[in-house]
Amino acid sequence: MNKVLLFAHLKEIAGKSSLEIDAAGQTVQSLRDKLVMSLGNLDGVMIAVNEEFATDETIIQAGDEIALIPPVSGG
Amino acid sequence: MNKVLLFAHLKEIAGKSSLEIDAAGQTVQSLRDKLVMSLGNLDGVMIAVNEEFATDETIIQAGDEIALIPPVSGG
Amino acid sequence: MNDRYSRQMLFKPIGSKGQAKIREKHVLILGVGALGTHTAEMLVRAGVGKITLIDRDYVEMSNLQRQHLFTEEDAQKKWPKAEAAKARLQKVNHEVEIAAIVGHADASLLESLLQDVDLLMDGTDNFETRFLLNDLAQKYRIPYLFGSCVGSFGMAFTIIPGVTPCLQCLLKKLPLQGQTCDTVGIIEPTVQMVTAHQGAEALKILSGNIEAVRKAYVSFDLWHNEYVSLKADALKDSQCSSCGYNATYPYLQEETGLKVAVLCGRDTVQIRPTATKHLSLEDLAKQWRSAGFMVGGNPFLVSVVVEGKRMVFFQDGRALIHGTNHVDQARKMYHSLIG
Amino acid sequence: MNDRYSRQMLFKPIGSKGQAKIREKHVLILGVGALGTHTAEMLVRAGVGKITLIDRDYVEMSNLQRQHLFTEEDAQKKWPKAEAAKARLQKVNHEVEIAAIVGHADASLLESLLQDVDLLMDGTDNFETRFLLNDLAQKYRIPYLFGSCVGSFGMAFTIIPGVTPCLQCLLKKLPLQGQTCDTVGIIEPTVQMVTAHQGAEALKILSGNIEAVRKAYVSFDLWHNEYVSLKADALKDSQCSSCGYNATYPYLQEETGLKVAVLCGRDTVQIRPTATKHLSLEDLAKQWRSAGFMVGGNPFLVSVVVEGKRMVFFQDGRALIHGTNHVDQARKMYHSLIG
Repeated sequence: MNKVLLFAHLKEIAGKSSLEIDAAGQTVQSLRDKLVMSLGNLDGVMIAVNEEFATDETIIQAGDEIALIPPVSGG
Repeated sequence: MNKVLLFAHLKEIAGKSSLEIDAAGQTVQSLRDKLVMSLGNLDGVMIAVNEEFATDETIIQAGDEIALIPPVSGG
Repeated sequence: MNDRYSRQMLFKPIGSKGQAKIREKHVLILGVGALGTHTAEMLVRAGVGKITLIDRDYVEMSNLQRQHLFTEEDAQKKWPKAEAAKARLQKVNHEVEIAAIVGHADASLLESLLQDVDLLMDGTDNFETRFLLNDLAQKYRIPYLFGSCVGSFGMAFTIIPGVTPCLQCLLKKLPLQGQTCDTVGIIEPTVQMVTAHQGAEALKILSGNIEAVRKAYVSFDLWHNEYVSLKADALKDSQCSSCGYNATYPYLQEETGLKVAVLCGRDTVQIRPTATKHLSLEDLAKQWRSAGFMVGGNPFLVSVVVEGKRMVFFQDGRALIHGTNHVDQARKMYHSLIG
Repeated sequence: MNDRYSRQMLFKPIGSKGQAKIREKHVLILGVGALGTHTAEMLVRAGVGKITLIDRDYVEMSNLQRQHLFTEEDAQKKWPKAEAAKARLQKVNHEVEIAAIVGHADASLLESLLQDVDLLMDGTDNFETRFLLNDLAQKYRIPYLFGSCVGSFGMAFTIIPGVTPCLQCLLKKLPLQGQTCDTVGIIEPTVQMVTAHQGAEALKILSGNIEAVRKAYVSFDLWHNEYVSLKADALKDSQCSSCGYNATYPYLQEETGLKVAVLCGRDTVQIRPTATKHLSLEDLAKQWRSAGFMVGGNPFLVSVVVEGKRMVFFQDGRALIHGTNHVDQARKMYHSLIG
């Protein structure tokens, strides 16, 4: 299984701070495509795997911790 | 082995940000007594094991990550 | 030893040598809102040589909750933010040279100012301007301290040209539909948390401690007690159009940036982003309703009324702002709603 | 909706209900230095009902580098910190009631003030006063937001009576020989980082979001890019003399706290801690030398000259401050050297 930490408005959409899903063997891109159904538009949302930003081609392993960081524009 | 993160002036005394030592099987108290030789007075320094503050009786396991947090008084 | 900086000079990594370096530096702060007022105050108290403050806006009552330096009187007088900040800062430290520019920061204005600038600080509220800053940082090889926040959530990243990935590497393209302080609010500690990171990085760079610079991207949520520090090296893209081998600095080209046009005789301003965007009108409508605005629309557009002005957004990012001929006001309303 | 707090009310967990609660609350800030000025400004901008500021000190030039609210004029006039802060804060928000107390905060003064206080904020520079605050928090069941910092290192912890461990549980006894801003310096972003945490916790508590309170002890180093969040539950001690079943609140007893005596005819003040301490004179001498002070001594005592005054420290924590009859000045010098 994989823990997916959600930040900013993604918490509200999901109604919780993190998700538990099984993404082992998938690329970051395919995870992104899959999460769009539950989390809505993920354009520009940065994805980190094990505290490191990952490219879309990165393959996720079992147990990897994932974080979704949406850019916010306030300042 | 155990990684020991050092904060505040302990970094300067040690000349680095962390130590690698083998403390498996020891209590926090005996680790404290041992580190006094290299780090000087550790009165009041709080010791955390795996991101949790530990009592002096806590027994350290191999691989546990330890942090030494000295109280500082500035404000 | 100058007593006023003594506590900063006692800090070993700075010392008297680092303080002398800080004293010679010029920092440009773009945007004098929440982030900009906090970082400006820190730098002026720290004794930097010169700061240039740029902001097109004036002080309003709703700013006071999170924007330091400003008082009720500034809001009553609708004083320009850059000037109000300067007036306060000179009372705090007359030794620092402060230039205040009240106006819209476009590529040509910024390029004319960068000659002797040592550091770019992000105090802006929209990604159009951040991508512009990012390109300038790369073209002129100036470190750029990115920061942003809404609600209790914020982020900070230090961009060193030639060393770290740039904003374009991280985000690939201009994000639209970011949450803004005008739609989901903000608490002041979030601002402080971002500027604590930006400020420490600024002191490292200005005092010549470049090796101490943070390599990781910081993201936190103060309300939910979360803090992550994320390595970003893997995203550095040698083909990046802003920082790659064949960089073209796309946001410095005349044709990029928001296109703003006053529609004659209609009391309306039209705004469109250069690159076509795909807004989710449904998500926008939901967000704005939840922020208490009047929202209407159909599958092709969404309309929203804010402060008596009606705005219509299309899926491609284009917007019509009705009831005004003022380009700056229209631009401000656009950014306040979709970032 | 009051426009001035609109962005804070748009933040969902606060909303208009939370804002109304904040508006009714009274916060006591002990110490109006670096931490105290930052948290006071946040609370006043946030629209808290009332704050009480207590500080015995006046503004000096060396404060301006990190203590917000103060100007060069305040330092030139040697204005009391509590009054200088109040004057500035009232210009920022006249709606907030601000009480300024210029004086030494001992147990009896503090107990007389606590009737309607909802929150205690730590802005002090020494652990004597922190342990006093900690006992008061427990006795009167008032949340207490601990914070401290030096250099680029800082920490914050939220103490909720009956729920979390207290300061005594964490530290067991009064630490002596802490590093201070006068010996190892401080940079302003460190202050902001502590007050960002204290401030967010304050807003949670004041707005009735107690369940959002941070349970972990935060410790960070901004220069070394470190941040740890440490669970503290294991240290809650049911036998604790401050928060246990048979609490005696030791720091509220007359006989605790620093003993200060003017030695007649000798132009000297003697200070001694109640509980005997075991100072490492060698470590102290090393630290002070490295801070640039003139240091002498022998195996039984160490002497140091700061600002023309000679101080002698003994191993048990006792000190003689020569060249003054002023109790407050002596106390300040004592804390500035050993915390």
